[in-house]
Amino acid sequence: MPRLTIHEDRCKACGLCVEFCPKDCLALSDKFNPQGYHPVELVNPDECTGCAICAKMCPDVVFKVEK
Amino acid sequence: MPRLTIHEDRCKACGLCVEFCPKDCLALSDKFNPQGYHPVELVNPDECTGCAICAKMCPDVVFKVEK
Amino acid sequence: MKTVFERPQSLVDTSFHFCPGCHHGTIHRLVAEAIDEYKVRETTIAAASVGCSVFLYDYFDIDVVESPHGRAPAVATGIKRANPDKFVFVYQGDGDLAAIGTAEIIHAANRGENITVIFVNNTVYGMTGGQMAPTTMLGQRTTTSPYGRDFAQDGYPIRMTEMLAQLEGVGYAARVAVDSPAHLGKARKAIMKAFATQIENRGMGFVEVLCTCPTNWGMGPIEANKRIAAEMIPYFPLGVYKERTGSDFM
Amino acid sequence: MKTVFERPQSLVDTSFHFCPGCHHGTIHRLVAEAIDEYKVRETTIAAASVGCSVFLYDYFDIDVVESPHGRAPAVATGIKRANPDKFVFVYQGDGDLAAIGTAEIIHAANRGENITVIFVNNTVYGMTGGQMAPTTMLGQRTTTSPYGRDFAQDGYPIRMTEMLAQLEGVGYAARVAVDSPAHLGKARKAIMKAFATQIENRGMGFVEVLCTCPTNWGMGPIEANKRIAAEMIPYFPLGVYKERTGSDFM
Amino acid sequence: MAAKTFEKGNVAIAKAAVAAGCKYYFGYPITPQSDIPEYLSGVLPGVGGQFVQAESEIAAINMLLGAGSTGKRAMTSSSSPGISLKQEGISYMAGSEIPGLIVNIQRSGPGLGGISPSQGDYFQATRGGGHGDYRILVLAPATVQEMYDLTILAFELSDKYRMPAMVLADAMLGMMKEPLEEWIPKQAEEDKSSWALSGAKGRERRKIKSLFLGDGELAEHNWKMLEHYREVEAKETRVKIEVHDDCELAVVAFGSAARIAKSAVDRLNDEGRNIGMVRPITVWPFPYKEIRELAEKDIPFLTVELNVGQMVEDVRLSVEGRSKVSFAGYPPGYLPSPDEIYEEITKLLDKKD
Amino acid sequence: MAAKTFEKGNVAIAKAAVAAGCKYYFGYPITPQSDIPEYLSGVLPGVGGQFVQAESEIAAINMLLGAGSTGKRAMTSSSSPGISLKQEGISYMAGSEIPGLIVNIQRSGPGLGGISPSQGDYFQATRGGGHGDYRILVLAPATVQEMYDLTILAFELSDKYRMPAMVLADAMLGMMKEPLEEWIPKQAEEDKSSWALSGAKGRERRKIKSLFLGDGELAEHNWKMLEHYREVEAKETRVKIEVHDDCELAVVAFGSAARIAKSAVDRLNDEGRNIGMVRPITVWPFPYKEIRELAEKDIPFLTVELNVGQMVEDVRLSVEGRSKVSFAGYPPGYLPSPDEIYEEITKLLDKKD
Amino acid sequence: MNHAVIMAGFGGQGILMIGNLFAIGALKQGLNCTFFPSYGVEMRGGTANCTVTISDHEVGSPVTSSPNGVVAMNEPSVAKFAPRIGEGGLLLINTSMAPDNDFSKDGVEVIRLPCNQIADELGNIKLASMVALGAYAGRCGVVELKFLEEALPEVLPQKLHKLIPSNIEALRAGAKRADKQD
Amino acid sequence: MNHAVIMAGFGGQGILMIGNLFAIGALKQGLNCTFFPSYGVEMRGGTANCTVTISDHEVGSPVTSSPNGVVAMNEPSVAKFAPRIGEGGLLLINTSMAPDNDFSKDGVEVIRLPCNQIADELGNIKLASMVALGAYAGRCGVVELKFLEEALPEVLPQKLHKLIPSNIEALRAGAKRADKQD
Ligand SMILES: Cc1ncc(C[n+]2csc(CCOP(=O)(O)OP(=O)(O)O)c2C)c(N)n1
Ligand SMILES: Cc1ncc(C[n+]2csc(CCOP(=O)(O)OP(=O)(O)O)c2C)c(N)n1
Ligand code: SF4
Ligand code: SF4
Ligand code: SF4
Ligand code: SF4
Ligand code: SF4
Ligand code: SF4
Ligand SMILES: [Mg+2]
Ligand SMILES: [Mg+2]
Repeated sequence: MPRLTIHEDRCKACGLCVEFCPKDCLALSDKFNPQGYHPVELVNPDECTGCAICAKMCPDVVFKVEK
Repeated sequence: MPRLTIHEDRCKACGLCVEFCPKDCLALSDKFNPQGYHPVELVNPDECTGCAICAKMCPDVVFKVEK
Repeated sequence: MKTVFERPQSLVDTSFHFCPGCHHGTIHRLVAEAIDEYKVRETTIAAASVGCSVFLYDYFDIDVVESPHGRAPAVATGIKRANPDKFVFVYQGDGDLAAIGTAEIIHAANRGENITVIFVNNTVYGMTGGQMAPTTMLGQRTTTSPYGRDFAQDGYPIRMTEMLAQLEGVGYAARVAVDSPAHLGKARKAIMKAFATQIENRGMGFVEVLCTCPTNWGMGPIEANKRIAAEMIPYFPLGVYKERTGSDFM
Repeated sequence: MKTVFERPQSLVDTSFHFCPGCHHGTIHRLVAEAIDEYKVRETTIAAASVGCSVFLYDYFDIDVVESPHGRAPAVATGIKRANPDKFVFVYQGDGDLAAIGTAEIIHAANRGENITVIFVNNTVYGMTGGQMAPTTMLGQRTTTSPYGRDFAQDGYPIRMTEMLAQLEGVGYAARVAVDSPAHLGKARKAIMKAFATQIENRGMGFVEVLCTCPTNWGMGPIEANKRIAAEMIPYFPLGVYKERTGSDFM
Repeated sequence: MAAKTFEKGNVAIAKAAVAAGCKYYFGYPITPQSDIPEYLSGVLPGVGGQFVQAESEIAAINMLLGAGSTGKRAMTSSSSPGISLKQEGISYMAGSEIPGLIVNIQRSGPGLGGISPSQGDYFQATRGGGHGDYRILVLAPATVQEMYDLTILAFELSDKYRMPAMVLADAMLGMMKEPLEEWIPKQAEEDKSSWALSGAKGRERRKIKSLFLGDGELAEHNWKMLEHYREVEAKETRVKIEVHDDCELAVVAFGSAARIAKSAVDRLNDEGRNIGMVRPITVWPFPYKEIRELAEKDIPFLTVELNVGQMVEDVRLSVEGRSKVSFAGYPPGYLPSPDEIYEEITKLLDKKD
Repeated sequence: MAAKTFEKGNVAIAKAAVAAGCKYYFGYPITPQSDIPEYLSGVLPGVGGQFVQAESEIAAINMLLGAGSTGKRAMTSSSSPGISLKQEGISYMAGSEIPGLIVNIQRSGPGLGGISPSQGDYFQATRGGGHGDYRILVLAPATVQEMYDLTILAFELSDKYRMPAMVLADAMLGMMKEPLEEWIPKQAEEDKSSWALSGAKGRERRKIKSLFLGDGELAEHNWKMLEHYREVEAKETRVKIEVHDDCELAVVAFGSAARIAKSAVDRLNDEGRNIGMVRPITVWPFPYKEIRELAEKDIPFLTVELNVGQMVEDVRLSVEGRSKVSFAGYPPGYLPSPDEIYEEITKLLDKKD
Repeated sequence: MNHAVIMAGFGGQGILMIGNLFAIGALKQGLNCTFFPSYGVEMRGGTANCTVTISDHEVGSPVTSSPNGVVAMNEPSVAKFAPRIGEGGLLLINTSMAPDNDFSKDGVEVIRLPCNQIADELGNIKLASMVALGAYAGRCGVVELKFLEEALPEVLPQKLHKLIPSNIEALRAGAKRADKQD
Repeated sequence: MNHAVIMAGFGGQGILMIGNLFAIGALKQGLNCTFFPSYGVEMRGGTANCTVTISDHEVGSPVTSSPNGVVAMNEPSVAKFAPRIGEGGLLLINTSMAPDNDFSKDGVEVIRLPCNQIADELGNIKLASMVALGAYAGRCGVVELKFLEEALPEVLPQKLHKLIPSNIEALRAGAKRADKQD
């Protein structure tokens, strides 16, 4: 299974990763990060293919993807 | 016969009119004008057709042409 | 396990000051990837410009000098002429490059300065609060075109890549976008080519990247991202406008 | 007896300071003829530039303001925007328009300023003693390109008419020469059209005139005149690059 | 009389321009003055005017030169780095005797500096940052109301003396809001038909220029300008002087520094001291004479500026050794509190006592 | 020691630059300084350097900023209007502490003015025509030999103090020929490896910039620069003083004005008067202290300038009322003869007597 | 009397609006007042702040390095501005956005109020900043609540005028809760 | 001693060359000297002039409004510069190019010499300016002819060095003819 590392503090909740994940694995959480945003979280880890589209679309380099 | 008026004092002896006159009517004179140039003169008045090519080519608006 | 994606090495490990969803971050990352790819981190001197990307020197692990607004291509010319062995790039916004810096980019291009130019077109002056830029779309409302940009008053948005591609001194010119995975791939490739152009001494490598400014467009990040394909690309067509191979140089 | 040719009325009856055989005089005359033809002498405000044509205000019987080097299109913009009923033209050399004034001409064109531009390209900085201009031909020796202009060092000569013709704000763009009776006729026509473009509110009317500078080319007037056809026209092709009819405006 | 509104300083300038009948604006965005073009881009089209966003500050000043040469009231505005770029154009306008308003909402320098308030461009404004011997009118407001009032005055003086005028404010005055009372000037605009370009109809053609190549012609032009400047100095110097008999020390400050200093002075006077305040409203012409007169009464001065020492030279040139001149400077990136200036004054008084 | 050649002042500057190891020139043509780029365009390619004719003076100063940020000796040159255009760039270089040489061969102003000699840019050079609090080194040669010598010194001081340096000459000094003795500086170039950009290899990355947004950061930067300036003032002020005991009057003049004035002073001394001469060689830093010391001896001063009064302010700031300061100004378009200055001095002496 | 307060928080929290309201309220009360917003690069990254300075004399500096009070709508604002508060000052912390903050400083009174939560209870989370302002104003006493209420129509855009009653409610709720704190 | 002379004429008449020669000659004689050419717009329209200032002290101004002498190689140069000559000054008029000129001024000595004609007689009309210089130098006596002759190799471009003898001849012819005038 691919490993997605999410640097939550860096997330600005723009939603681009959520929008572009082909497997709908991501969603914005309810909590706040120190910047005041609701950071993204992996809600569907099993579906994740490690395609790294989320990582590439993220303007804030929040993800690391391994597989 | 066409009438060519040459404002000699304005001539800078560039020779463009001489070069382009289709009838070879013009030449630079030996005398000096107040600017220190040898102004152009009409040496072949009979050949002049009043085509005004000399006047148009002259950068210093030396000629007036009537016919 | 293999790393499929990680932060490029030459990108300092800190957070960007950019607004949520702003493409500047994405473009910074792509440039950092090119620096890593060509292993030029230790020989690079960049000329930062003035715009939302002014803090470039905080984000790249390289030597940087700050340029006055619009003058980065001249600053880069000075660097490169005095240091032909260094890798020199500039990163400029559309106000910076297409307005105040018009003469500098055109003449650096025309002289064939061997530098790489990343041109970030977000159709507004982002940093100063969203005023009209020469690239602002017709009808677009900005803080200084409150009734929408009007041709009769302000002219049409200017297409810099087309203009520069004509100049002999430009070795590579392309317009790309980063609004979709597919466009991103091409953008990455274009930036790599613009790097290679300099490394191979083939004149200016120029890449225009269409970019969002959700804040000053008054849009959410997703909506802004969609505007790129819906409104910008039709007027600013993507593609490689010039790619000179070694032989037709000179 | 009919007058076939005489000094245009709006040309002050005085001698030019230009060097022998310099085309500036010819071009001045053509512009004066257009002023007479369109009867705009009394409504014209010109923005003079800095170059050998700096004394324009001594030669035309019209109101003139002097512009800083390269900035005439901006000065003209200010005049025209505040006085849309006046006829406004600028007359600029190639150093003035294509080097220091690059941004001003491009943006006046891009905004579609309704002004007329006479651009006199003699491939050098005439007034300052013959330094290299952006339009200097490859190989041409000037006081600052003593070994001849070299692409690798200085880039190719820039073609402004082609560049400006692309911009939507330009209603008319042509390149002409005055080195032969035939070319003169076309030049005259082009200048008339550039005047008409403004009068009919169709954006910028732009005419590039290829021009000799016998003094700084180190040539006699006749030889210089021949260089236009022999060297310049092949690189700077004559022709009308753009002519917008009323309907395709906007 | 209109009710007061709560307005930004920048907007006060823009509104004053409209009230003064200025219909043409040429400018390029820069923080912290962008409210001015933003406001005017909305308003000018509606009054038959033109708002042109120039491609650069250089283009903007030259558009102003063009419009001004036709006698139309027009303006540009910018902030420090942008004003540096306008120096060639300002020198041309001065040399060609073309009126026009230039607003400088000063920010921090040198270089890119920052966007916080500063008075670092005093020398540039008053000594001519451009080349050659010339001066421009420089008005230094200290409140949002003065941003309005002095903008109108600047247009009037500029037209009257055919020289460019500058409103020299800063980020503090530009960005802050205060109550503003708007008013419309009653005075008719100066008649410019005797010199402005309008097409050579029924009269000799006109040349507006700064090039003078005839023997001695330029020297004569420069002397003529100097005479003109002497007249302006005599007639148009404006200064607010609050100095009472037996004044222990007078603080000299303009614009935002004057506001901050004033609080300190008030506090000291409340505490029973006798501290005076001198606030130049025109910084060119500078109130040399007025300050010299105070110096002759042996009043010492403390000059307070948001820089490392610029106007203090003018104070010293006024005083010329007649009394003591001290300086307290606060370069940008940091704004002093009235308390700090209070301390500074107290120190000086202690030394004296 | 090389034989003397008969050389133009402009060429002397260009040759000095090459002798100083300057390999990079960036500039835009303008009369009366074009000999400098013309000479260097022929020579630099042969010494492995680069001559770049920029598209404008603005581009040129920014190319200099770029080259200077990498620690390379480089220069630009221009004349008055062109120098006005460089003001933003100069402010950036000063704020970013980037060395580099700027030559101003002054011509007539304001505006397009003319191409005759002038000293109208003194304020611009010494007070900062750009925005913000900064100073640059300004050296004022008075002979063709000094055009050479001071160009080399300017490079050295610029490197040493990491600040831009200007050679402030004029059309007279630039266009005239005089005997010149060329020499090569022995001193090795300053080591710039501790700050110059060269690629972040084996060390932390470097940022050369003037933007400081942290709280108080910019104020600190400005204070640091000021301290630096104080050091330069203490160590690098240069002035030629020829004043003897019981001096009746001292003429203060720099550059070409000093040459003309000197002839008048010599004539008066030949006639048995005791007239002194003070010639600032650095006009920033200005010899305030030296002039003040003379003023303390109650020596009156006559300041002579080719403008309507600029350096005279610095003289008055030096003197601060200690003695009398008079002024004789000759704006451009007209050059005074030594005889006229002779008359001027005589008039003053008569008044005194 | 000279009272300078810094109000700070994330963009979108209505910071500039409550700053303006406080200022115009002060004017209505017959005091002198200046309002100084943050601008330019400071606003990138989604934070906003402003300084309101109120005086019965002419106002001197509209900005300050040692405010009399701070309204901190989130954690970073506490961190940035609270340490600058002078002796005898007042700090309001919106604990909804800075739950674990335990800032304290000698001579500084701290009000901790879960403004978002209170606003939510009032039926509109957007009223959080009004709650905060009400609490701050109520406690420091420089501007009376009634003048703030009077100023609302001038500060709220026309289309929000229908919300004036709920804004008043929020101001009052804040004042009341702050009052109860000690 | 301070001697300032303006030399003026049409472009191509060798004005700057004789100015330079006079200057370097003065240096060879051990005097101080400056040379100041006309430049820029002044040179458009084909005229040229220069000022040579010679002194046994340091030279002050290299330009002057009242020269000690003028070498006028054509009519316009007489008109422009002759009136400026100071008391005791010397004017050389090349009558070949200013045949009808009858300029005179109290205290100014005028030499009228048909330089082109004399040069033509010497076999090279281009030597007219050398004739003029010879005449001027001979008459005013500030620089001895032999130093001018010595300076010729430094002023003439290498390829014209073969013409040094004829240049010397021209200088001498000028000096002789000027001498004979009175
Ligand atoms: C000489 C000068 N003029 C204006 C500015 C103000 N300014 C800073 S950034 C900027 C424009 C930014 O727009 P852009 O280049 O499009 O970059 P973006 O922020 O959109 O990425 C302007 C006008 C300045 N710093 N210097
Ligand atoms: C700001 C500034 N830079 C430079 C100059 C000097 N200058 C005067 S005219 C000119 C160029 C003239 O060349 P061009 O425009 O081609 O006109 P031409 O004389 O060839 O007709 C230059 C560089 C100036 N006057 N102002
Ligand atoms: S790696 Fe691909 S599948 Fe997994 S979360 Fe990211 S975008 Fe979705
Ligand atoms: S794209 Fe990045 S910043 Fe945006 S929501 Fe996803 S992780 Fe957060
Ligand atoms: S009018 Fe024609 S034919 Fe007559 S001289 Fe002129 S060119 Fe020759
Ligand atoms: S073209 Fe004109 S200037 Fe030239 S020779 Fe003929 S008349 Fe004279
Ligand atoms: S203002 Fe626009 S360009 Fe700047 S960071 Fe924000 S979204 Fe990006
Ligand atoms: S220098 Fe050249 S362009 Fe200027 S007048 Fe002479 S020939 Fe014409
Ligand atoms: Mg942008
Ligand atoms: Mg040219």
